[in-house]
Amino acid sequence: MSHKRSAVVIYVTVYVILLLLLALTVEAARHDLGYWNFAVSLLIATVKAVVIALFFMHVWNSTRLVKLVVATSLLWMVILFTLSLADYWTRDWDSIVGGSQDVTPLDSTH
Amino acid sequence: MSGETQAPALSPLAHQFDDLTQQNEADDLGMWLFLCTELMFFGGMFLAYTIYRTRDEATFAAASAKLELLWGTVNTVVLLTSSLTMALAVHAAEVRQRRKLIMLLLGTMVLGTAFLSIKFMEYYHKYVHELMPLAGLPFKWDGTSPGHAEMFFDLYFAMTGIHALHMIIGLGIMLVLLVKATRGGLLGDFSGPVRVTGLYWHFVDMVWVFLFPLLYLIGAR
Amino acid sequence: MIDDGFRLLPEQASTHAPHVDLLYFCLIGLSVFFTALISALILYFSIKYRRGNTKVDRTPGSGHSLSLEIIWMVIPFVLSMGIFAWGASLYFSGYRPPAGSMEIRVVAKQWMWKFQHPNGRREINTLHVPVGQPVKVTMISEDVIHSFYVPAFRVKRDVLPGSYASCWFEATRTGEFHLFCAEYCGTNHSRMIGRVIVMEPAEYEDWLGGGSSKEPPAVAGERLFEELRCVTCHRPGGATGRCPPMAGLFGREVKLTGGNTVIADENYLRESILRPGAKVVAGFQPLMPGYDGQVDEEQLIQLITYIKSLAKP
Amino acid sequence: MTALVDPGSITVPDLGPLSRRNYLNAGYSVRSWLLTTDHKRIALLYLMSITFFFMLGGAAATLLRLDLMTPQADLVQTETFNKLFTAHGVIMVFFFLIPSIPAVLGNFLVPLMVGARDLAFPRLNLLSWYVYMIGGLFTLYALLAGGVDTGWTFYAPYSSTYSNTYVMATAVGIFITGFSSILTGLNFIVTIHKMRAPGLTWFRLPLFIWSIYATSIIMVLGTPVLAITLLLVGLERMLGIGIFDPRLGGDPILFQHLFWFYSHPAVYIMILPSMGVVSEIIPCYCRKRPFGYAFIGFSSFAIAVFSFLVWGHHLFVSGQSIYAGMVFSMLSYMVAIPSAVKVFNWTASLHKGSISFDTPMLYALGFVGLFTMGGLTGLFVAALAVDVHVHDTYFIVSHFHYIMVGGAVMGYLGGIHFWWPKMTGRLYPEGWARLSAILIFVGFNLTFFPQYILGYLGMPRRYHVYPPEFQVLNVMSSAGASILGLGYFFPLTYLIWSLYYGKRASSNPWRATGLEWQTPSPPPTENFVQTPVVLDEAYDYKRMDGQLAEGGAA
Repeated sequence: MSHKRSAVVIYVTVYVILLLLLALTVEAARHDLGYWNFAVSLLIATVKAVVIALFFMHVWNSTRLVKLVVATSLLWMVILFTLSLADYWTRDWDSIVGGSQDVTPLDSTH
Repeated sequence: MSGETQAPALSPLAHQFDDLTQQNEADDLGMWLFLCTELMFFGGMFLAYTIYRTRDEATFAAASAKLELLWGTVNTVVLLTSSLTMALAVHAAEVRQRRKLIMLLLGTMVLGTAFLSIKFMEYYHKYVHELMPLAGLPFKWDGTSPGHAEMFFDLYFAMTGIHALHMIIGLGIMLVLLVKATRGGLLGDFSGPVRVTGLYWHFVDMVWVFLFPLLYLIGAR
Repeated sequence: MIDDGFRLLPEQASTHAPHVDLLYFCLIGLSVFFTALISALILYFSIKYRRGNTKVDRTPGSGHSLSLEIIWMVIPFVLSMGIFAWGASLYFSGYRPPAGSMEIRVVAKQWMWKFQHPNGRREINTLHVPVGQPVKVTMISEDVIHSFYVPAFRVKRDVLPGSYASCWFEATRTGEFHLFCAEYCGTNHSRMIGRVIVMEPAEYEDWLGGGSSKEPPAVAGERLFEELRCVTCHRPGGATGRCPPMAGLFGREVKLTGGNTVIADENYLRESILRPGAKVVAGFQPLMPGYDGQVDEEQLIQLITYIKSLAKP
Repeated sequence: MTALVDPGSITVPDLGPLSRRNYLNAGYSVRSWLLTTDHKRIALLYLMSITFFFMLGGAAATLLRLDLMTPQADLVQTETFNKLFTAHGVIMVFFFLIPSIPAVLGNFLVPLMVGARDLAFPRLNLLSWYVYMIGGLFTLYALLAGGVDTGWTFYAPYSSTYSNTYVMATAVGIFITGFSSILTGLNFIVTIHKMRAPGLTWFRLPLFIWSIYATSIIMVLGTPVLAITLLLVGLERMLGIGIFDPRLGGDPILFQHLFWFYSHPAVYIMILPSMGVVSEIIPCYCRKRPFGYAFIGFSSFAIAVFSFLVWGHHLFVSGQSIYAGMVFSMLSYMVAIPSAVKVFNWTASLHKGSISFDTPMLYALGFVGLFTMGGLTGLFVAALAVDVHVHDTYFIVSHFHYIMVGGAVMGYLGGIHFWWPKMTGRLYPEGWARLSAILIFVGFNLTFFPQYILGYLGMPRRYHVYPPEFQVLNVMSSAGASILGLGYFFPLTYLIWSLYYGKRASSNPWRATGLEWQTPSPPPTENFVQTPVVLDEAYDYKRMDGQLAEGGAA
């Protein structure tokens, strides 16, 4: 019986935590934190996802194999993102190196 | 996978397995592997989003501000709640509480339907405000870079649309589960299908947890 | 005429070609060595240890050998890193035009190549270039992806719609060479071919002078600049205060609203003409209307060439 | 009585293999085949389907090679030519090569080799065959309705905006078939993890299982990315969602990234299972344990992982950042190392063996040679500056045919011959089989070696008309293709013949180790009468031959 009770308690606690995190992320997004806005919202989303995975999806007490599967899929996402963005984020380098050697900052506000 | 554990006979154990532990672990592993593929599937779209957003963050923020944050937040609450009811439904199935299982499955389905209804209402609003750049519909953008704003809405509809499609599939599976549950199935050792459907449902919830800040919150300030 | 005799190696007609070929020959040497090694071992073992041969020692060894495994991991690794470095350095120089390159503009479309020379002379599917002069081709497509490929120069670059791509070559001998479209682009992909005619510089100058009426792209760009009323805000003499100055802009680093910086290269200018709101220079309002759909690729090239010409002191 | 199956116990004579109950005579109705959940029957369903698609793709290739005998366009219209090479690519890649070894031999052998009664999810397995067939029907519809002309690579924006052929139907077909691949891979991974017989530890597994496991990883993690890519192309075509078309604000290179994120590893979906087959065949015909078992096994994993790090080498001339190009080039060389490890280990396995040259061994040795050549030319195309020259030329065509046909198909045919007695209970005619193995090897080299030269000379791929100086090499290639076609025709004929007239096979005609040989040929529906228990490492040929000798002496 205690197992049954505790499972329900955990689920409800997790749910409350998720709602609090949601409130937090909406509140944070309404303030201008510059670049931090994005970092904060992504961090909170990650925390929410981790909580869902660990408790609603029982990764917390799964076999090692399931944990390995989760880790592998995350690693593959990292591969997809890192190597694709390695292209996108270095495309401009071409015009720096290849364009001309006399790159000088232009004071745009004269 | 969810159907695999439904042996035709009275035994919960399918013929290819030796015992229930093996069967349950196989079911869970199978579902997790399927979720891996789902993750990579959404990963492609998240990558496209990242690339186009870093190209023009300001326009993406401005376009995001056109989404209805209130409804987005309500929908997040709805979906998180449905995850709770789903988790409780799995628990009810495992401890053989048939009435509870039926009620919680129904509750999850109601919440899922509510989410979709709100989503489609939002779509309709976008259509009315000419912010639905699909199939040649008019797209009106008074700010700068209409092209990049259009890309935001393209991604918005593609990502939320495919997410909604996953929810519809989930609701369909739950309908099957509901029928089985009303006939007295899915309890105790037979609860495998509820468990793996739960995994799927939580995953769909998790995708939304990321879609919400990426689509709704970047223009909130 | 293009030499159409049977051969096993393509002609070498650019400064880049012998370098690529040398790497190619080394790779062939390496491949032949390893293929021969594996084949010889297989043959030797097959004969020596054939089932019928009972006179051979078959006392089994341990069945594994860490040192052997390490050897045949390390040797390929070292060799391949060498090839990588060699190939990469050639690639790098192959795509970075030297200073003082002559610039030829290319617009590709299904299924033809359109070229424009610095003095404005145009041609289709035939490209005349002088020998001994680095030539940079800057290319854009009007529709799908094409690929500019001159086998004799060992040079290839995909021609994309929506952004400029470039490559360069310096021809080392006169003659005619194939130009192919290498990226599948629809029905007549295999007919999207042409010739590169390499001429003596003097001949090339003569050729440039011939032909029908022409207008250098920079001049045409200046005319367009006035026709499209760009000039009302972007006065060539200096800034009006409503917009950033054009003079000396090209190749510089520009600060944008939002804090990012960008190099004012051809793709940036192109985007700023078509969709000016995309990257607004810091300190200015996004006032300019977009010209998407109002100028075609060739006019865009002319406008950009004109703006480029303003960069020179 | 323990359920122990001793590797040496197969000397017990087999009395009338087909007279007893087995998976083939368990039912004769159409229903018993179409609704079967028996992995062995599903394997045969796949075998028939992929053979059909192979003949279809082969027919397209025949027409292409015939047309390319002359520089002009004389046999077919250019539109037709473009549709033919697209059909050839789409069918061969998605409907033959990717399902070939995994869905046929993998389906048949994985449960047998791990000592299980079936795969973990038998109904899912049947579903994946139906999914495959539905995808195939969509693609067939597209071909019959008028064809598709984008090439199997579907590069945007040509596929998403410009082509006015049946792109949607084909993309839907491939999208659906992708699920079949995902479900098969998932099924294998779960089976290999959860269904191994008692005592069958990872390091006692046959190397075929290691390679199928590595293949399954790619199927599960790669295929969904292709699915989303094709879905986005479809959305762009139907709804004007402009993710890839620059006119709609998209980036065509993003398509290439996403496409090759799957399609480069997909090459290893084709070649890894073949490597597994070869790792089974070589020990059997050398009568010894393969050299460096663990290195062959782990190199499969290494290939699976590295295969996901190298896709950008398809984009060296595409406008990808040249710095990213360098990263991808360096990573591409990483794949060379586990591939080299495999080749060296196979070669070393011959050392001190007792080698016989039966048909499967001929295919295996042919595989090693052709894979070596295909792999070494991989060094050419991974070298940035050389790739700039040979990219999108016949050099590439030749390179990947050496891997996919010289490698994957040789392995597939070797495997089909090796396990044919197990699958059907019949032996194939050895003389004919050896002849066709040699014909295929010779025909293959004649077809594709000239294409390396053509490619370096600069002949672009997907060219219908070409300059006259390329004709000699093209004629050589077409001549070789006719020998190759003949080589493929023979097995098709004599294997069907052997079903009716072939000699009955014993449970272990090659005296091979491995659990699949410990059960009758063809196996009973439940695979093993008693669940086997494994006490030893795989490939214990010494012990098996020793016991055979004792048995013979007694």
